[in-house]
Amino acid sequence: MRAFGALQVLRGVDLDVGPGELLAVAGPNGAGKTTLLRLLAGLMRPSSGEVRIRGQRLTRDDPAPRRAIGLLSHHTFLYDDLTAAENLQFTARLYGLPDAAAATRDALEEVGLSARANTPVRHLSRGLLQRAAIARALLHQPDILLLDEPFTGLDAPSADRFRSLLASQLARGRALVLVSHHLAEAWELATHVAVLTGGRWALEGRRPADLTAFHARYAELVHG
Amino acid sequence: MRAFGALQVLRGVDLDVGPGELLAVAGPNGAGKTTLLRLLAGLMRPSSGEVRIRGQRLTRDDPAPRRAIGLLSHHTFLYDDLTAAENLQFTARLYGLPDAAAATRDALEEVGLSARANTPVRHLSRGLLQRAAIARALLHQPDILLLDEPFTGLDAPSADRFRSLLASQLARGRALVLVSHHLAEAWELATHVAVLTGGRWALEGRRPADLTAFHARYAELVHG
Amino acid sequence: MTPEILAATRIVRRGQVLTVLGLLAAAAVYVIALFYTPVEVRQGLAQKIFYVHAPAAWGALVAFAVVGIVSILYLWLHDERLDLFAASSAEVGIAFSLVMLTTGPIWGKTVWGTWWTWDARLTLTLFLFFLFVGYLALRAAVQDRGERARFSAVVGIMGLVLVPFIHLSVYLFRTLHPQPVLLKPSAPSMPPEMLRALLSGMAAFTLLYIGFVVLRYGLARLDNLREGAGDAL
Amino acid sequence: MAEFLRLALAIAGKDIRLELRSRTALLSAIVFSALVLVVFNFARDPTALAAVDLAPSVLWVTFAFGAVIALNRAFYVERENAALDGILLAPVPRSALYVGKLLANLAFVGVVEAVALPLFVLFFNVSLGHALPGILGVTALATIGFVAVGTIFSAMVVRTRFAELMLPVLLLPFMVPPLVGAVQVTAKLLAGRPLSEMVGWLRLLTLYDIGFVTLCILVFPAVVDE
Amino acid sequence: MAEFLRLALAIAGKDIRLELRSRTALLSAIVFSALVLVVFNFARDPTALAAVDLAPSVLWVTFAFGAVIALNRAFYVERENAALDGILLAPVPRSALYVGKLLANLAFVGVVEAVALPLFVLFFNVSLGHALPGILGVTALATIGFVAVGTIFSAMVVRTRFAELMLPVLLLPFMVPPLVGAVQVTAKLLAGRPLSEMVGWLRLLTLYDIGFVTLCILVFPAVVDE
Ligand code: HEM
Ligand SMILES: Nc1ncnc2c1ncn2[C@@H]1O[C@H](COP(=O)(O)OP(=O)(O)OP(=O)(O)O)[C@@H](O)[C@H]1O
Ligand SMILES: Nc1ncnc2c1ncn2[C@@H]1O[C@H](COP(=O)(O)OP(=O)(O)OP(=O)(O)O)[C@@H](O)[C@H]1O
Ligand SMILES: [Mg+2]
Ligand SMILES: [Mg+2]
Repeated sequence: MRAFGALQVLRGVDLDVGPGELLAVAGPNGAGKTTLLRLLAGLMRPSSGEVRIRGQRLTRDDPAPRRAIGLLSHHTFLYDDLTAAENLQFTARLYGLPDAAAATRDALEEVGLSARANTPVRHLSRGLLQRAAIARALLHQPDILLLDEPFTGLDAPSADRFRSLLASQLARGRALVLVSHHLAEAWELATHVAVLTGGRWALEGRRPADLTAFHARYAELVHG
Repeated sequence: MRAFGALQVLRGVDLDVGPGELLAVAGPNGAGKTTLLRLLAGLMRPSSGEVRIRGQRLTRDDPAPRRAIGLLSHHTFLYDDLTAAENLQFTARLYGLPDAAAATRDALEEVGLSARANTPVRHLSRGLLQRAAIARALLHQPDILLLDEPFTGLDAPSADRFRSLLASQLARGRALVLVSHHLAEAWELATHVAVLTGGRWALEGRRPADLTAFHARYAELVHG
Repeated sequence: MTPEILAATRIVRRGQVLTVLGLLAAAAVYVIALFYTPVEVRQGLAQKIFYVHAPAAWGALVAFAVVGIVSILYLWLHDERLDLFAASSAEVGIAFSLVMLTTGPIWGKTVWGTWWTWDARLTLTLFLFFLFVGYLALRAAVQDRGERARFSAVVGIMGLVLVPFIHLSVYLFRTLHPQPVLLKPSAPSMPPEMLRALLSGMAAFTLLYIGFVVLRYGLARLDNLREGAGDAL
Repeated sequence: MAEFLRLALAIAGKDIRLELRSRTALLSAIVFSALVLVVFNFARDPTALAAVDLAPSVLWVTFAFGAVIALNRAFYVERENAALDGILLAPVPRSALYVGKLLANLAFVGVVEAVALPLFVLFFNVSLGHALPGILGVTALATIGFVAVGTIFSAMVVRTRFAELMLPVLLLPFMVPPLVGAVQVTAKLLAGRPLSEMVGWLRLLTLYDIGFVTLCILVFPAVVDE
Repeated sequence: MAEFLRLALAIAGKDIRLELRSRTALLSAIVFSALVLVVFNFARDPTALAAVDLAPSVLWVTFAFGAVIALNRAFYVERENAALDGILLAPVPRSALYVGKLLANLAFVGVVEAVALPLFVLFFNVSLGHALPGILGVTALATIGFVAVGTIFSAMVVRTRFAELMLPVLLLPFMVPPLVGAVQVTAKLLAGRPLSEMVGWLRLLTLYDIGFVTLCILVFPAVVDE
């Protein structure tokens, strides 16, 4: 449960995601999806309830479990005046990666940003910025990936590239939570789907085979 | 034509959009779409070439023609510490609208944000923020609307509401330029389509009937 | 009328009772002070202000100490009520320091012939006063409740640690050069009636302090609950 | 013209709402000035310096401090979410934008000054008496000039491409005259000197204000527009 | 421990690089310090005041206010794109974050002081000579103290409305002990007094540094973490 002052945003939302699973979360604006991800990432403390990673509780005092988490948020977490490469190198240091330079190079390669590695991110276009943000989130190879509308601003080919990236993450047994308004974008990859409305699960379970049927179901759930 | 330092972003891009027309622009990340809109809006001056509104040149010195332009950009242009209503009222004053309060109320109503009118925008969710930005761009009833990925973060129902809003704008003889990576989002409304790659028109003209055929064409043009 | 609101209103009522008692006590003490204590030889009637001044100063110092201690508790327990309590104590402390900072100079003008001297104790209170005005200013400038609580707790604790340093520096600063010829606040042995009056004055102000804080705390609780009701809509 | 003023006021109003809305703005201003003055009082070694000799410079350093702090943030608020683009997009003459910002900064600095002056009298027990009107006058003159330049300065600092050139530093010399003039005049006023001794400075301050406000209005578009 | 230091340095390094890219905070701080010195220089009526008596106070007022301005911006860079969340998300002990910020701020304030000191010598033609090492020493001691406190406050202040006045309001009371100490020691150094007269102050300064750096490290998590 999580409240902002008196405004209760999440109520009795339980979820658990196992290795190799992708939980796709949909829901209307203001439903609490981003808040949920921030809670899972440990950026907020739940007003009540807790978050566990491999049974280990996420607390303020012990930084170790945070290494397992990667968050792609509405914000890029990038410094506008640093280049994409500099931003990633800084992140690599934060996570104490052995070879920052190599990790940076690979990550930029994976999202197809190598050509712009040395542009200050202030001068990157939105889609390129989003790619840099993705690279930052994946840089430390987290076991748990929390993705908040990750396809925002990506053009078709980079969206495809990103999907195959996610597939490889799942293959490697990573646990993914993906928030999106267009479930189609990740439908094939999803193992589970959930719908959040007014801070509650309206629906949660394994992914049904048929997307259009699900859309209909979603519409009636959310818009009555 | 527009260059950033040595980097030429737009080359010989001509377009003109008449009243009641919607030009949908697609193109890969970094193609120059946003730059193009900023040029049209007069936020940047072209390194060479010019922008005319009803034959009147857009210059720094004469503020009048700017009244005709509305821009929905990647940035919201909103002050985080002011509420949605306060932000719109300020905008209304900037455009010298006779009745700021009424204009604000209507605009918030149109995008379905009335309920959150008095929340500081810092506390709005992304989709709600996008709605506020839309309200701001439409507030002064501009004749020319420049929309940069306007559907970003909107949930299905508000996307529909926004589409009907655009339809009514077209009906009122407004000229629209809409940039998007998902042309499907506005295909029905578009009268013209254009594809920008590497700062050049790869394709420009009236909207073909068939979207899927266009997608194929687009793919070969851009990635082919 | 949720149970919380009822509880809060009950607290407010208790606060009101205590405050009234405190005021009565203070008044009584002052009557005694005026009529049943000897007129001080050097200062004449001016010295009577002392029975307000010293207790007020005492109350202020207690209040600020409480803020610091409660702040520590807050960072430990993260209970919003502790935060509200600290805030209430700070406000009352400021009220008392204002009394002290006005009665003090008035007295000073009569006995020292100057409104102000950079004496250690005076300066110390002055800075404490500013510090806690800053504390309240910060509270007003932060919107998010949790954040407000955490920030002001930090300031409260740091203030507690600052006091000895300011005292020490002001002390060192003063001992640089001959003390001002005027005499500084320091209790000369006083006749038993005076002492009794002073002590009962302190007792009265302590009671008053408790009354004020409880009252203010209850009101703060109510505000919070109302504000809450506001957002929820 | 009315239109122009309306726009300037709208922008100033927005800034003031953003900055001064917090209920305790005035309170903070009081504490701020008081503390600055007290710090001076401590910084000075009482054996060596009488308060009065320091008075004018202390007063003006306090004012300047308040001003610089205000200016620091003047254009920063326009940066988040590219709000400045939002204004540039609107049919607002750049000069109106500048004047609006100038007014907001003057309001801010004015509050600090209004608060600092009485406290200054209290702490440094200088008796203004007859000097008061003069001091108010010179304060207004100097503040306008100083803040006018400072407003441009802050705009440049925020537009990073200007910060990259060390242009703002070149502005430094321009900020000196109003301050120095103000200090000189204040000192003479406190010393109860005849007006004749100050006219030179006063004339300078006036010319400076007229000159720089105009100049700033003219160059401002070049600072904010691409 | 090595790990801890590595992280702190990574953060400090990042801040310094950013500041070098767009030197907004530093610039206004330096400009202001220069202004203060100029004002005092012109304001000083040579017949009334010997430069030497004025020198220590002026020097430290300049340092202190320059520092406040530099610190005002310390955490703004972490705000754009929620970069701070990015750091909090990483397995970085909050104390390392604090120390990193502290180091960066010390660097900035150090630069301001490094610029102000020569100007000061120039304007007040005091000959530091043998006093120089001592002055550098006491400067370091005092600066660490108030920058340590200023760092934690600047982290709070970015999250508040009306931030620019809030920092000095909170920070100035905490600046008093180090400031008074520094002024006194500087005065004695310039007067060539024996060390014995300063030990009291030096002890105070050292205690203050140790006390507050420790305390800040302890309470900092409460500032950044929910
Ligand atoms: C920590 C704050 C303060 C405390 C605890 C305090 C306490 C006292 C006490 C106990 C006395 C009585 C001692 C005596 O009879 O001489 C006293 C006297 C006095 N206080 Fe304060 N005081 C404080 C602050 C102030 C302030 C801020 C002023 C303002 C100028 C002030 C002005 C005086 C004066 C003028 C006297 C009379 C001195 C005399 O007896 O000659 N005090 N104070
Ligand atoms: N810091 C905050 N303070 C107060 N309310 C907040 C805060 N952050 C979010 N909210 C509110 O909490 C609710 C949920 O926000 P959240 O961002 O989780 O929605 P969301 O599901 O991500 O919506 P969207 O699809 O638009 O991103 C919204 O009503 C929002 O206004
Ligand atoms: N201020 C700037 N300085 C330098 N280069 C810039 C600047 N703004 C944009 N660019 C570059 O110009 C190119 C076009 O940018 P633009 O934002 O127009 O692309 P876009 O078509 O909008 O891409 P996207 O689909 O990702 O939004 C990009 O390579 C970008 O890096
Ligand atoms: Mg969201
Ligand atoms: Mg774009």
